[in-house]
Parts: sequence; structure tokens; C-alpha cells
Amino acid sequence: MVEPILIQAVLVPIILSPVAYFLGKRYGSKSAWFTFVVLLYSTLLLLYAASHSLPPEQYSFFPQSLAGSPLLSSIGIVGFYLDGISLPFALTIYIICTAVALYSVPYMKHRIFEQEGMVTEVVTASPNSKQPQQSESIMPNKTGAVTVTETGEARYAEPTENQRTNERFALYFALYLLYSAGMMGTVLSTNLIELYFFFEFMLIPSYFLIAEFGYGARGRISLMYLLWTHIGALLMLLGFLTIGTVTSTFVFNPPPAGAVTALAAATGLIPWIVFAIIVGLFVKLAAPPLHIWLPYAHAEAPTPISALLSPAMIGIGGYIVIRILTLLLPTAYQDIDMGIAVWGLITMYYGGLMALAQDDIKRLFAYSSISQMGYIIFGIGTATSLGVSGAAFQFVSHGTAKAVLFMIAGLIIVRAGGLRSIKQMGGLSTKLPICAVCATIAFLGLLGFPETNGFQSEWLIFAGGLQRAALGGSSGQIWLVISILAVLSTALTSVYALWTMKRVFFGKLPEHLSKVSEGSAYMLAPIIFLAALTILLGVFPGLIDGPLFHTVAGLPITLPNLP
Amino acid sequence: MAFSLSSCSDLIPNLVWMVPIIGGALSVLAAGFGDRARNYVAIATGFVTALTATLLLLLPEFTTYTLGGGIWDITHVCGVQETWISTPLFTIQAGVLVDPLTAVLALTVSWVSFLILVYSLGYMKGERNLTRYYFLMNFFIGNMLLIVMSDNFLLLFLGWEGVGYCSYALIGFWHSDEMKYWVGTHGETTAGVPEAYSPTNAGMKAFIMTRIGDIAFLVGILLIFAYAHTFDFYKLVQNTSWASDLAASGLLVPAAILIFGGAVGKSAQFPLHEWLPDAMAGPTSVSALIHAATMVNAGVFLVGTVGPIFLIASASLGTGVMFPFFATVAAIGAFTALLAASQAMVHDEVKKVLAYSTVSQIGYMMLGLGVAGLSAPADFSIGFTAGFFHLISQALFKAGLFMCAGWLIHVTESKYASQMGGLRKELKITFIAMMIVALSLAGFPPLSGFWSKDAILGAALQAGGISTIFYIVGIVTALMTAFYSIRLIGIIFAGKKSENIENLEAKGHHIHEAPGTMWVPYVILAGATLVIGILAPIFLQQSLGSLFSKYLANLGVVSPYSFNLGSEALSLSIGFGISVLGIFIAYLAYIRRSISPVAVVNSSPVIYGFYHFFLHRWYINAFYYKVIVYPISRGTTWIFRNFEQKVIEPVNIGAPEFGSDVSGLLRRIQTGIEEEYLFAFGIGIALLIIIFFLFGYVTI
Amino acid sequence: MVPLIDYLIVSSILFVIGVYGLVSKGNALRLFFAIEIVVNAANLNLVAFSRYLTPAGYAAEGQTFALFSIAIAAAEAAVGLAIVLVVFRLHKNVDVFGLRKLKN
Amino acid sequence: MSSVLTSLGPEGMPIDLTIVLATIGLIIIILTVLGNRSKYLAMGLASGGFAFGIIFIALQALGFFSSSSSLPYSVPIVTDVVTTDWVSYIFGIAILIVAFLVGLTVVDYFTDESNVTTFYALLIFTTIGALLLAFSTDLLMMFVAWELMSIPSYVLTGFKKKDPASNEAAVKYFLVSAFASAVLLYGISLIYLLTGTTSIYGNSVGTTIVSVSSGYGPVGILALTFLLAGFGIKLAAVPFHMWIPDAYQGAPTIVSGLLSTATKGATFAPAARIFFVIFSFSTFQHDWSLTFAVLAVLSMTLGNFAALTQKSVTRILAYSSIGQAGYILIGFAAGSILGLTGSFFHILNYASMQVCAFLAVALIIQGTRSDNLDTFNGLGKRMTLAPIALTLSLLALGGFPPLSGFWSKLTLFLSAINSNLAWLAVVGIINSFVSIAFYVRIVKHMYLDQAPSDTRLPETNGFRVALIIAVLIIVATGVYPYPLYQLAYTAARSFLASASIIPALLRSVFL
Repeated sequence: MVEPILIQAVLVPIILSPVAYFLGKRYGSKSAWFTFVVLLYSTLLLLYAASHSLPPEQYSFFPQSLAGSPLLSSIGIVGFYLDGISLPFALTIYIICTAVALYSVPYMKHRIFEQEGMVTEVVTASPNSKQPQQSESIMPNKTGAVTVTETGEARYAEPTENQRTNERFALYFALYLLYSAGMMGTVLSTNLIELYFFFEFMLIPSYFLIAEFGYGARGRISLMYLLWTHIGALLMLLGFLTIGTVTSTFVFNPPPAGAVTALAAATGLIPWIVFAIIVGLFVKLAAPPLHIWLPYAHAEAPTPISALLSPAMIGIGGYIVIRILTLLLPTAYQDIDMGIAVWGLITMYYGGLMALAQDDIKRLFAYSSISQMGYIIFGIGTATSLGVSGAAFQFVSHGTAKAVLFMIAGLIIVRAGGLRSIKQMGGLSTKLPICAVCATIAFLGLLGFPETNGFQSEWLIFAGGLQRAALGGSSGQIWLVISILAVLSTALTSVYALWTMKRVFFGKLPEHLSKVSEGSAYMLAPIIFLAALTILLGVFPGLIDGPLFHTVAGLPITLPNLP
Repeated sequence: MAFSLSSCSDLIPNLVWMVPIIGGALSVLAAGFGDRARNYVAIATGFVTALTATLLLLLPEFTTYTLGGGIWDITHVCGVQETWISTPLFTIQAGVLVDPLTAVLALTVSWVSFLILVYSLGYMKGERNLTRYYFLMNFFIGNMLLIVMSDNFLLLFLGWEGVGYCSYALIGFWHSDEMKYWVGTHGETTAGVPEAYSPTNAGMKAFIMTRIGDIAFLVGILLIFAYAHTFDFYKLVQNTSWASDLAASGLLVPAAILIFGGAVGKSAQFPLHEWLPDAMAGPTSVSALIHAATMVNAGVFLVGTVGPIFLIASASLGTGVMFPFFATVAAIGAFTALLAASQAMVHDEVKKVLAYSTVSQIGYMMLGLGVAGLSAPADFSIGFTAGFFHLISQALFKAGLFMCAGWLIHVTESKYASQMGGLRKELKITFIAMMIVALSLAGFPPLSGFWSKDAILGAALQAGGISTIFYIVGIVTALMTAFYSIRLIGIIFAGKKSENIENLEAKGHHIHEAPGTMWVPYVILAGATLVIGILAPIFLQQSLGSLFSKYLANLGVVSPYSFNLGSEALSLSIGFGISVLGIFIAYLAYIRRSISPVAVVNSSPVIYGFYHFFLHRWYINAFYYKVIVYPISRGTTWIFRNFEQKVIEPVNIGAPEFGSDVSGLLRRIQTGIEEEYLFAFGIGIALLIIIFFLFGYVTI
Repeated sequence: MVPLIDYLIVSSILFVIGVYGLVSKGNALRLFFAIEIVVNAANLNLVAFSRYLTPAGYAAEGQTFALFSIAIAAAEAAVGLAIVLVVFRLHKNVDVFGLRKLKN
Repeated sequence: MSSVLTSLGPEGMPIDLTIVLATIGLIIIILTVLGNRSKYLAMGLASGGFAFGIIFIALQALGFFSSSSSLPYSVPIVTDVVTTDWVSYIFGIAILIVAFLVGLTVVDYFTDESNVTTFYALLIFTTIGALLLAFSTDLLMMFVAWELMSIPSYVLTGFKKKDPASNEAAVKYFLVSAFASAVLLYGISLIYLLTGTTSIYGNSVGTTIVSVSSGYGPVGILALTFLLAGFGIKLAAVPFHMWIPDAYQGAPTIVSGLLSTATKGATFAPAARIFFVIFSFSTFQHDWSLTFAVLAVLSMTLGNFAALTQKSVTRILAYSSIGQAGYILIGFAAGSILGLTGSFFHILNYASMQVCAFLAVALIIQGTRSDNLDTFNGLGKRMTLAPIALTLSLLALGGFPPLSGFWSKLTLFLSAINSNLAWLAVVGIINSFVSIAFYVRIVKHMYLDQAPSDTRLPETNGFRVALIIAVLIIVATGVYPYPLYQLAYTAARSFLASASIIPALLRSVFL
């Protein structure tokens, strides 16, 4: 008898999301605690499952009456499995979701009040810039809660929540739960159709979250986000359907007997399957030139959602690539590994270079995410157990670090009246010391600094590449070159990371930021928690490495392992 | 087995690097009880660290250990390992390693650090954010000791980057970038590149530049890992099959040079040396600790660690396999020594002069280690010992110099030597202490600098061959070194008071001696350089030499220490002569002031040209900015505007537009006229028939 | 007996005339007549085929079908004319070119 | 009660159902003539009739399920004019549910029309026509049912006598549809020539004449063409779709809902029967399969692309309906069990999704008095149920999980790939993507754009009930697709077993 642990972790948030809605209508922002508890419960379930190394859970969705048709009945087999590869992904997703749930309280208060016209955006005119920096749709000052002093600063008394704002909170937290569970379902699923189901399932709530609470041309941007990710998903679906047709089943984990051989025999279809899956998922991973939706979506999403999109969601593409390629298409995987690696390399550099050209802090982080996805792609491309494990670990390290960074960006937005332009920041470390420390940790995590988890993942990835070089063969030299180039891209990461640190936190504090303060523990606690996690996993990488390698070493594919 | 590795109690070795890190954290907690508590905790941490490092020598596992007769005899290394990362594919054991190299460096680092912490008490008094300062200082010390104590590359890299971060954070300690903290002179440019850097900018520059070296280092160790599947130093020595595999791929020497790249970055060697002068934007105590005495020497330590490993590992591949590596080390060391010394001769900013001097002196150390590898295998330990002796000696006198400079800058409120002058009466203690350390730098007997520098030069001379060129470069550099050390002393202490000082005194600022917390540390260091100098003949040969040679013998590089003062008389006398010559020229120009430096510089366009060339840092800094920094920063914006926004983004606009166009076209069919709908119906029938006839199976 | 092909030719001609009428005329009533011509072409077919398939006429499926079809055409005509009549009341003519409010 | 119903026996079921519904229709007419024009009585009678029908068919189906341990996959050849196989159950249930839902909203929709009772009568008759169309296995019966379905629907389309748009729609619909009937009749006559019988299961073209004399090939092709064209009109397959947008826009919106689901869905049943049974001869099968594929591509592409820039929501739904027909045709083109499963499943889902969308739009238009997309701005703040129902139905139409459309589209695309028609799946998926753009556009207008005013718009009870039922069906099927899926699968399997398609020629890789 299988313990229904993982299915709970996925379904409980979905089932309780209407409850979150009704609680939200009643209690407004306080209902965040409900969301928090639900997600915490699910996270604990995951931890329980991880510590007991439970077998795959399988639930038959279609009873056996379709037994005459294995393919059709396999559509209905819903499996949840937490193994070493899904563990880092799953835990990262839920831990970030749980932490960000609390962070959402002050942020969404700010955003919703702003949207409801209860707070006028602080006009952050700096003496240097001619045009005052304003974000869109400054509503007329309806409640009079804001007084603008003669220096152009706005001080606002915290408006009180009312029925209208409560409804907004309710919507936010209900969608938030759905979104979190969608991501989780994708990572835990063992069936291609189930995987696609959840992959799309997370799209709609996130679309609404961006569209409802986002900034700028949020309608257009959320639509762009939806369409891009949707076409990626559909492409992936094409690949999945073809796989299902060839193997007569959609269950992929553990791969059913004969599936791999059947697939390998379908030589004519393999290129198409691989193309569909890789390209479809690289849209999610935002590998150039399929990345263009990402900077917009991440920049204009409400910041807590950015903190889920970037650290948690886009990397799931990498997870699926690892899963499908290693479990179902091992030979094809080894044929295209270098192509993937080179694409990853391009992604690293492209994202990093574009990050250098940004002024909007959230856009900068978005491009940085693209660059970081390049590491994941490169790690997958090395097709070694080191590289693949590194890619999975990189999801964790990027997740914790980028979540911290986005949350800090959000904190600045809340505290400095919607300020996002880096040009108008500076010297904030005197006003936001804790944030400065946490941002430093997060940036160090991004640039692969030892003692943060970023290093632990990146060295695995690079070691994977160099291991390919060491294996020799005709491509050994090329692997050597691209691996060195990959390591070199961390210099680029350092450049944009430190330059951003300098521009945001160091230097002279501009006049308009003199009233900024760090504020509520709702915001700081998640930031500190994740920053601490960044360091903890850097010092004790075995927490991730152990189960990860255990699974990777046991993958039914001959990845070059260390002897 | 060529060596023995005994296990030892893991408490003391681990404490050595843990104490400062824990103490740093404690000092943050102690800040809650007031500044005083925090300062004391921080300094006490430094002291305990120094004590634990000293305790290393008392470890019972060091089987034969006597301090009698000035002889150390540590023949054994000991290490303890814990499993750090355990996976089914590989296990990374990590732990500490105590060998003579470790012990000597741990001692130097911890005691100098302690002195600098004490100095900070006075120097940083009244500054804000000192919690951060003390935490980072202690964290730095911990990481530095981790580098020294670690027994594998991965753990070493942890400390390696840790000190890099501390350096970054401490250079940028005054992160609000007020003008007074900038390094360099405002408005001065080299080929259009500004020469002045804000502290945060300098920190960033330091971090990124050293990181480029670190990347090479990381590639190097990962390459070794790819073949050896271990990071462990002793495992690498134990089983050397990896070296032949690497050599078979032609990667042995490249891997070694890549690892040396890390040392180049961290130790500010050419071509990654440009960050160190700008790193002087940090507090002087930081410069003294990180950018003179400890961190910058980590590169030397690294070469000292990997050099023997590579030598042993490649032993079976025939001699001379590692020649390119050691030649690179020596050449870069020699060239850097000359490069930096030439710049030190002309600069006016006290700390920058000292920074160039540091770069130059580390060049010497690299030269020593390189020469060790170039000489006959039996003579390996000569250069090796010389390099590390110079490391210790430089740590002492350079830290002393910086600390003195720190007080001078504080009391004169100027960072320029030319704005000091005639201070010898007011600042007697500082004057004497600084004189001693400067003479040590100048290589004046019997100070430690004299012995250590000449040990390196002697080793180069003895190695012969290509090393003779390095020897000559070293001698030229020695002349420059002697000149600029005394030049600095002369400008600061001799002659009349400058306008700046007079203005200050007119304003009521009294030029006074440093408080005890400040002068005691640098006086101690001056004393140490003197004492070691006097004891050097014994110290060098009997203690350090025998220690290292036994250590190396234990590793497998068999070479009884044969350095002999008597047989090196030639080298010593040349060294002495050069030193005196340099001191004399500087004396004439800056103390007696019988030669006008300005007149000399202007006397010939060649000299003037050189002067400017040196002053503009050989245009290397400007070159980097023009060729790398500016193109990247402009290039990314260009790519963003012209590729990202003009080529890729239009897809977002173009695709929907395409859809709309198609949509409009299709909608135009829908005219609203029933007639045409029926017509379309007819066309549909025709279309179906055409399809059937063209593609159908049913034959007509 | 008239061969089957003659019936087919006549019915085809009727069909073509009907279609021509549909695509060339604008008057709703004329269109409706054209449709009736097509229906009648089909009816002719049915009867002819029935006769051809079962010459003895025992199972007159085709004829039955044609009868049904004629009855249904009548019903259709009733409803159709009613609709056209309503249009006429509103527009005062029954030209389908005038009915272009709904388009694109 | 249930025993009484099942005791009536499956064979008589369509006739019983017709009698019951026709009686109710007649009662309504008689009451109207007698002067009793109570809307609610008519509504009660009609709804009762439809509900009875649903229960009746459901019980029959359950009886089928429970009567034997193994599912009745093989069905004897029916020579009667009507049959009760799984296909007819599926279509019957879909048609009746749509009719029931539409019936619930009529009273609330026609607030200013006097003869609402007549509407109910016509609704019942057109429903009977649609039902019989799904049940019929004889060409004559089929034609009669076709006309019985069509003729009342012309009147329904022009039901708003004073509304020029409604009239225009009626004329356009009527002329095209009448022409289609004529063409269909012509096609039927040719089939009669080829097979010598009007019974669908009686004989197939291949086994009678063509096999004797190949000279009849062109006649067979002509028959195929005319039938495809005739059905194409109701199926909204491009290029026979031209009347659809105009008629749907002009007709009363709930009638558009009825037309786009009940009449359209019902047409797929005779289409399936005629092509899969009569034209089961191998060469013909290839031909119509290819043609279905071409029509599917054309319909999907035109429908979805043309909808992209529409401003009128009803027209968007009309074009969407064209696109959806294309998806359904994919399954026909695939021609395998999987394909038909997908088609039948999608017809079921499509009925609930599309009727839900149209009813929601009808309710909204009642409030805003315009079907322009801009008047939908900010509806989320002005109404509660209608925008949610519309959003869910649109997302379901777009194929987003966990809504019903996802599963059926999935099956359709899978069937295409399975039948070596991967290119068709690719086109389908591209179109599915394009369709998201305009579906979500409506959602965006409703929720994200600024409302012109804050006044709340009324939501009437009839609509509420209908929308809630429709949404429940959509969501429940999305979350637990098994029952309907199984129904569709059983239907497809038994249908193909009854059709004499030569298994070797099925392009399915498996099954």
C-alpha cells in the first residue's frame, strides 16, 4: 500500500485554494498565513517523503476497462515520485513558495493599495534626472492617505484594508496556491500526459497573477508570457504524443520495459521528438533566441511572482529535459549533447551580456536568470553524471539566490515607492543593511562563490564538461574549449553582480532615498531564511549531492561516471 | 610510499581556522553589548588564533621536535579528514593538513594579523560600521588560515575565494565613496582613462581581476580532478598516474600553468597586477593585512604547494617536463618585480608606492619558487626556502611599512608623500620604526630583507642557465627597490615641512605621535625584522632551510639543504653593493637633496619618457580599460539596442502582426454578400472534386 | 425505355442551372427558386434510379424518397417565404446584396 | 420508474423519445393557440422533456453497461431506420444537454418578445430533428430528420422579427442551408444509385456496384463530394462556413449557442455513419480521409486566424466554432478508434464548452447591449458568474488543463500522430496556439481592462442555473475525464466494429 504523501503535497494546495479565496475575502492580507501553512504542510510532506525514500505513488485515473488499449489506460496513470533528481527541484520550489507566501503580505499590500488608488506612487525625482521616475497608472489620490511634501517625497499612512482590497488578496492567494501546486505536480509526475497537464496547469494562474497584479503593459506582457510558454508546451506535447505512440505508454518514470528500445528503433522519429522536446522546453528555459518573453514577464510581474517565476518555474524546463533525455532517449541524448552544451554556453554569455545593459533592476535579474539557465543547459549538455547533477543542483542554487534578489528588489520597490531604475539607486546599504548583506550572499551565490551553493553546483557542471574533455576522443579538444569558456562566463557573472551591487547599494545615497527603511519582518524573514539556505547548502552540499548522485548514478543511461 | 602522513588530533589544526571565523561571528553578537565589547572580542579572537597557531608546533604528533639550539625539526606532516561530500560516485574528504609549510605560514599570518588587529583598534577609532570591519577582518583571517591548512584543492578554493571576498568588501569598506577615500589623483588620466578609483570601484576591480585568475585556477584543478578524481594533495602525490594521463593529453603543463593563473591573480602578478595599487582605497590596516602581509602571499603559497606536487607527479615522465611551468613562474615573477619596482620609483601616493613595492616583492618570491624548479632537482629546496623566507620577511616589514604609512596619512591628512615632509622630529618612534622596515625592504644588512632577497638572488645565480637572466633582472630591481624605499623615507621625514603640514599646524592641528595601540604593533614588526635579520644566518640555514628540505624530502623531492652563506659570498656582496648604491642615490636626491629629481627627469627626453611611462603604470591599466572594459560595457549596450531590441524583440511584435495580417486577409473573404457565400460553396464543391481527382485513389 | 444516362443528363443540366442561378442572382426569391431546381434535379435522379434499380417497381424506395423530398421542400418553402417576407417588410426589397450588415 | 423505461427496450427508444418530446411540443403549441402563453409553463414542460430525454438515454446507457460484464463493442447490423448504438447515445446526450441548457435561458433572454412559448415549441422540434439525425440509419430517415432539424432552426435564427440583423442572419442561413439540403439530396440520390438501397447499413458502395464495374468510380466521387459539401454546411467546415459568422452574430445569441452545438454536433453522426459505413471501401476510405484532413486544416486555420482580429465576441465564437470543427475532423481523418474516440469526446466537450460560452455571452450582451469586445472591458467587476463561466469555457476551448477540452484535444492530436498524420497534429497544435491568443484576449478584456462604468449588470436565474451546470460539466470532465472518455471510446470501438471498415487498412499503429 502506497502512502498517499506526494499526492497530498500536490493536491492539498489545489483543493484548499478556494478556501484561501474565501478566507482572503474575509481577512484580507492576513489570510497569507493560511497559504503559508498549507504550503508549509506540503513542504513537510515532501521532507517526510524524502527522508523515508518512498516508492513511486501510482493512481489509476482510468479504470482497467480500457485495458485493451495500453496507451489509453496509461494516460490515466497518475504517478508521483520523489527521487534524487526531483527532490532538489521539488524542495526548492516549495521552500521558495512557502517563504514568498509571507513575503507577499507587505508587497501585495503595497501593490493592491497602489492599484486601488489608495496610495500614490512616491515620485522619485532625483535632482540629476530631468524626468521624474514614475511607474504607470498613478491613480488619483482617492483616500487622501498620501501627503506629498515639498521636496517631492510622499509619505503615506498605511491605508486600511477594505472589502475591495480583500477580494484582491483573496484572488492573489488562491492563484498563488494553484501556481505552486502546478509547479510541484510537474516535478513529481511520472507520466508524460500528467507532466504536460501540470506544466500547463501552472500557466493559467501565473498568467492571471501577472495580468492582475503586474506592472507596465501587464495585459500585453502577460499574454506574451502565456503565448510563448504555451507554444513551448505544445511543442513539447507533440514530442510526448509521439513518444507515447511509439512506446505505447505515457509512463516514463520508471521507464517501462521496452520503451527505450522501442524509441531507439524509431530512428525516423527521433530527431523530431528531440527537436520538439528540446525546443519546447528551451522556451521555458529562455535559451536565446527563445528568451524574449522572459525579461518582460519577470520585470513586470508582481515581485513575489517574479521570485517564483525565475527561481522556481523556468528551471523546471531543465528538469524535464533531464528526465526525458536520460530516461527515454539515451542514445539521442548522446548524439546531441554537444549541441545542447554549446546552446547553454551561448545562453550563459548572452544573458550575462544583456544583464550588463539593463537599468531596470528586475530586468537585470531576469537576464541574469537567462544566463543562469545557461549553466543548467550546459550541465545537461555535458551528459555526464557530474554535469547532470550539477545542473539539478544549479536549479537549487539559482533558486535560492535569485529568490533573495527578487525579494530585495521588491523590498526596494515597496520602500522606495516603486523605484526600479538602478540609475536612481545608490548607497542603499546604509538604509538597508540586512538587505545589502543578503544581496551580497545571493550575488555571490550567482557567481559561484565557494561557501555558497552556487559554487557547489557550478563546479560539478564544469567538472562534467572537463570530464568529457578528459574522456578524449575526437571531440575532447572541443569539450575542453567550451568547458573553459563556460567557466570563464562566471567572470561575466561577477561583473554584472558586483556592478549591480555597487550601483544599488554603494556610493552616495541620493536625496530621494533618504527615508527608505527596511521595515517589516514579513519581508526580511524570507530573505534572511533563503540567504542562510544559500550558505548552508554551500557548506554542506551533501544535503543535495547525496540523494542526487544516488539517483543519477542509477539512471538507466550510461552517463560517463567517475570510476 | 615516498612520504608519511600520520593522523593527529584534529582539534588544534581545525581550531586554527575556525577560531577566527567563530570569533568574527561572536564579535557581531558582541556588538550588541557595545562597541568596546565587540572590539575586545575581535582582538581576543586574533590573539587566540595566534596562540592556536603557535600550538601547532606543540602537537605531540610532530615526533621529533626540539626548539633547543634554534633547530626546528618537523619531519612529519599530519592531517585529519572528514567526509565532506559523499555520493555514490565520488567522495570528497576534506580536512586540515599540518606540515612545515603550513605551520610556518600559519604562524606568520596569525601573528601579523593579531598585530594588525591591535593596530586597527587605534587606526579605525571613531569609524562607523566597525562591526562589519571586525567581522570581515576575522573572517578574512579564518579564510586565509583555511587556505594554509586545507588539504585539498576544493577546500583551498573555498578559503581562496573567501579571502577574495573579504578583500573586496574591505577595499570597499567606505562604501559611500566619499572623495577623501578615493585612491589615485582626481583628474589624472592615462590615455583618457581616469586614474582615480572609488573604494567600491577598486573593490570590484580587485574581485573581478583576481577572479579571472581564479577561473584559471578552477579550470586547472577541475582538469586534474577529471583525470585524478580527487582534489586531495596527498592522494595526488600518492598515485601519480593522473599526471601521465594528463601529459598524454598534452594538458599537464597547461593545467599547472592554469593553476598558477590563480596565483597570478591573487598575488597581483603581471598581467593581473593592476588591481592591487587601486586596492589601496581600503583602510590602511586592511592594506597592511590583506594587500601586503597575507592574502597576496597566498599565490606564493599555492605555487609552493602545487610546485612539488607537479614535480613529483611528473618525475616518472622525465626531467624537464615541468620546465615550462617553472620558467613561466620565474619569468612572470622577475618581470613583475621589475615592472612594479619601476612604478614605485615615481609615484607620490605613499600607499600606492607600497602597493607597487608589494607587487614587486611578491615577484621576487615567485622568482625564487620558479628558480627552485629550474635548478637541479637536488637544489629545489634552496629557491623554495628562499621564496618562503622572503614571504615571511616581506610580511613583517611590509605590514610595518603600511602601518607607519597609515599613521602618517592620518596625521597629515594627506595620502601624498609630497604633502608630508620633515616629520622626523615630531614622529620619532614612527620614524625609527619606518626607517628600519624601509631599510629591510631596501635590502640593507643585517635586516631580514637583506637575507631573504639575497637568498632568492643567490638561488637564481646558483641555478644558472636561463635563471641568470632572472638574476640580472632581480639585481636591477633590487637597485630600484633600495632607491624607492629610501626615497619614500626621505620625502616624508627629511627636509622641510610641506605647505600642507604648515597649514595644518596653523589651523591648530598638532602633529603628534601615534597612540600606543598603533605604534606598538609596528615597532614590534620592526623589531622582528631586525631580530630575524640578525638571527638569519642560523634561522635561514638551520631552521627554515632544514625544515623545508626535510619536508620536501618527505614529499619525495629529495634535496638536502645546501645553501651556504660562505659559498654565496659573491651573491651576497653584489646584493649588498646594489642595496647601498640604491640607498646612496636616494640619499643624495631626497635626504641630502643635492640632486634635484625634477631636474634629472627633465634633463633628457628619454628619462622623462620613462618617468611618464612608469607614472602611467606602463599604460597597462589604460590598455585594459580601453581594450576590455569599455568595449564590453559599450558592446553590451550596443548588442542590447541593435540585436536584442531590433532583431529578436520584433518577433514579439512581428508574429502578432503577421497573425493580424492573415486574419485581416481571411476576414476580407467574409463580405456579407449571400451571393458570394453560395459561390464559395460552389468553389468548395469544385475544390473537393479537384482534391479527389488529383490526390484520390479512386480512378476516374 | 429511356436509358438511365438520359435522366442523368437532364438532372445534371437541372443541377447546373440551379447552381448558376444561385451564384448569379441577387434576389432572394430567385435564389430560392434555384435551390428548388437543384432539389428537383435530385428528385428526378431518385425516381429514375429507383426505376433503373428495380424495374418491376416492387421496392419503390426512390419514388418514396422523392415524395418525401417534395413534401419537405414544400415545408421548407413555407418557412423560407415567411422569412423572406419579414425581410421584405423591413427592407422593402429582397435583394441579398442589400443584406450586408453582418460581415467580416 | 427506471424499470419502466428500460422495459421499453432499446430498439424503441428513439421513437419513444420522439413521441414524448413531440407531444410536449404539441402541447405547448396547443396551449399557445388556446391563449395560454405562460412562459414558465412552457419552460417547465420543455425542460421536463429534455431532462426526461437525458435520463432516458442515460438509463439505457447504464443498462447497457450493467447488463453485460464485457462492453457491447460489437453491435448487430441494423436494418431499421433508427438505431440505438453508442454513437447515438453520445450525440443524443450532447444534444439534449444543450437543448436543456438553452431552454433554461429562453425566458430570461427574450424579455421583450411575446411569443416565447413558440420558441420552446420550435426548440423542441429542432431538438427532435437533431436527435433523429443522430439515431437514423436510413438515408430517408436521415434526410427527414435533417430537414426537421433545419426548418425550425431557420425560424429560431430569425426569431427577433424586428431586429434586422436577426432577419439577415435567418435569410443567409436559410438560403445556404436549403442549398445544402438540395446538394445533400443530390448526393443521396447518387448513393442510392450505387448501392440500390437507402439503408446505411444495408450495403456499402464498394461491395455492390463499384466492385462489379469500376466505371462508377466518378459517381461515387460525386456522391462523396455532394455529401461532404452538404454536411460541411452544418459542420462549419471551410469553405462551407461562410454563413456561420454572419448567422451566429445576427441570430439571438442563445440560438447561436444552439446552432453551433446541437445542430452542428448532430451532423457529425450521419457524417460518421455515411463515410465510415457506406464508403468503407478501401479506396474511398483513403479519399474521404484525405479530404477530411484537408478540410480540418482549412477549418482550423481559417477559423482561428480569422478570429484573431475580430471585435465582435459572437463572431469570435463563430470563428472559434469553425476552428473547433476542424479539430473534430482530425479524428475523422485519422479514422482509427483513437481518432473517433477523440472526435466523439470532443463533440461532447465542445457542446458543453461552446454552449456555455454562448450563454455567458448572451447574458453579458443582455446587460451591455453590444457584443463588441470593448464593451466587455472590466466585466469581471460588474458581473460574477458570466465572466467566470465565459473564462472557463474559453480556456477549455483553448485546451487548457484541467478543463474538459484539454483531454479531447489531446486524444485528437494523439490520434493524428498515431495514424501517421503527424503533420495534421502539427497544424492542429499551431492552431491551438493561435486560438489561445483570441480566447485569452476576451479574458483579458473582461478582467484586466478598465470598466467603462461600475454599475453591476443583472444576472438572471435561468442563466445562472444553465451556466453553473455547464461549468460543472466542463470542470468535472476536466478533472475526471474517465466517464465521458469511456463513453466516447466505447462508442468509437463499437461503431468501427459495426462499420465494415477493413481492419488492415486502418492507419492506426495499434488498436
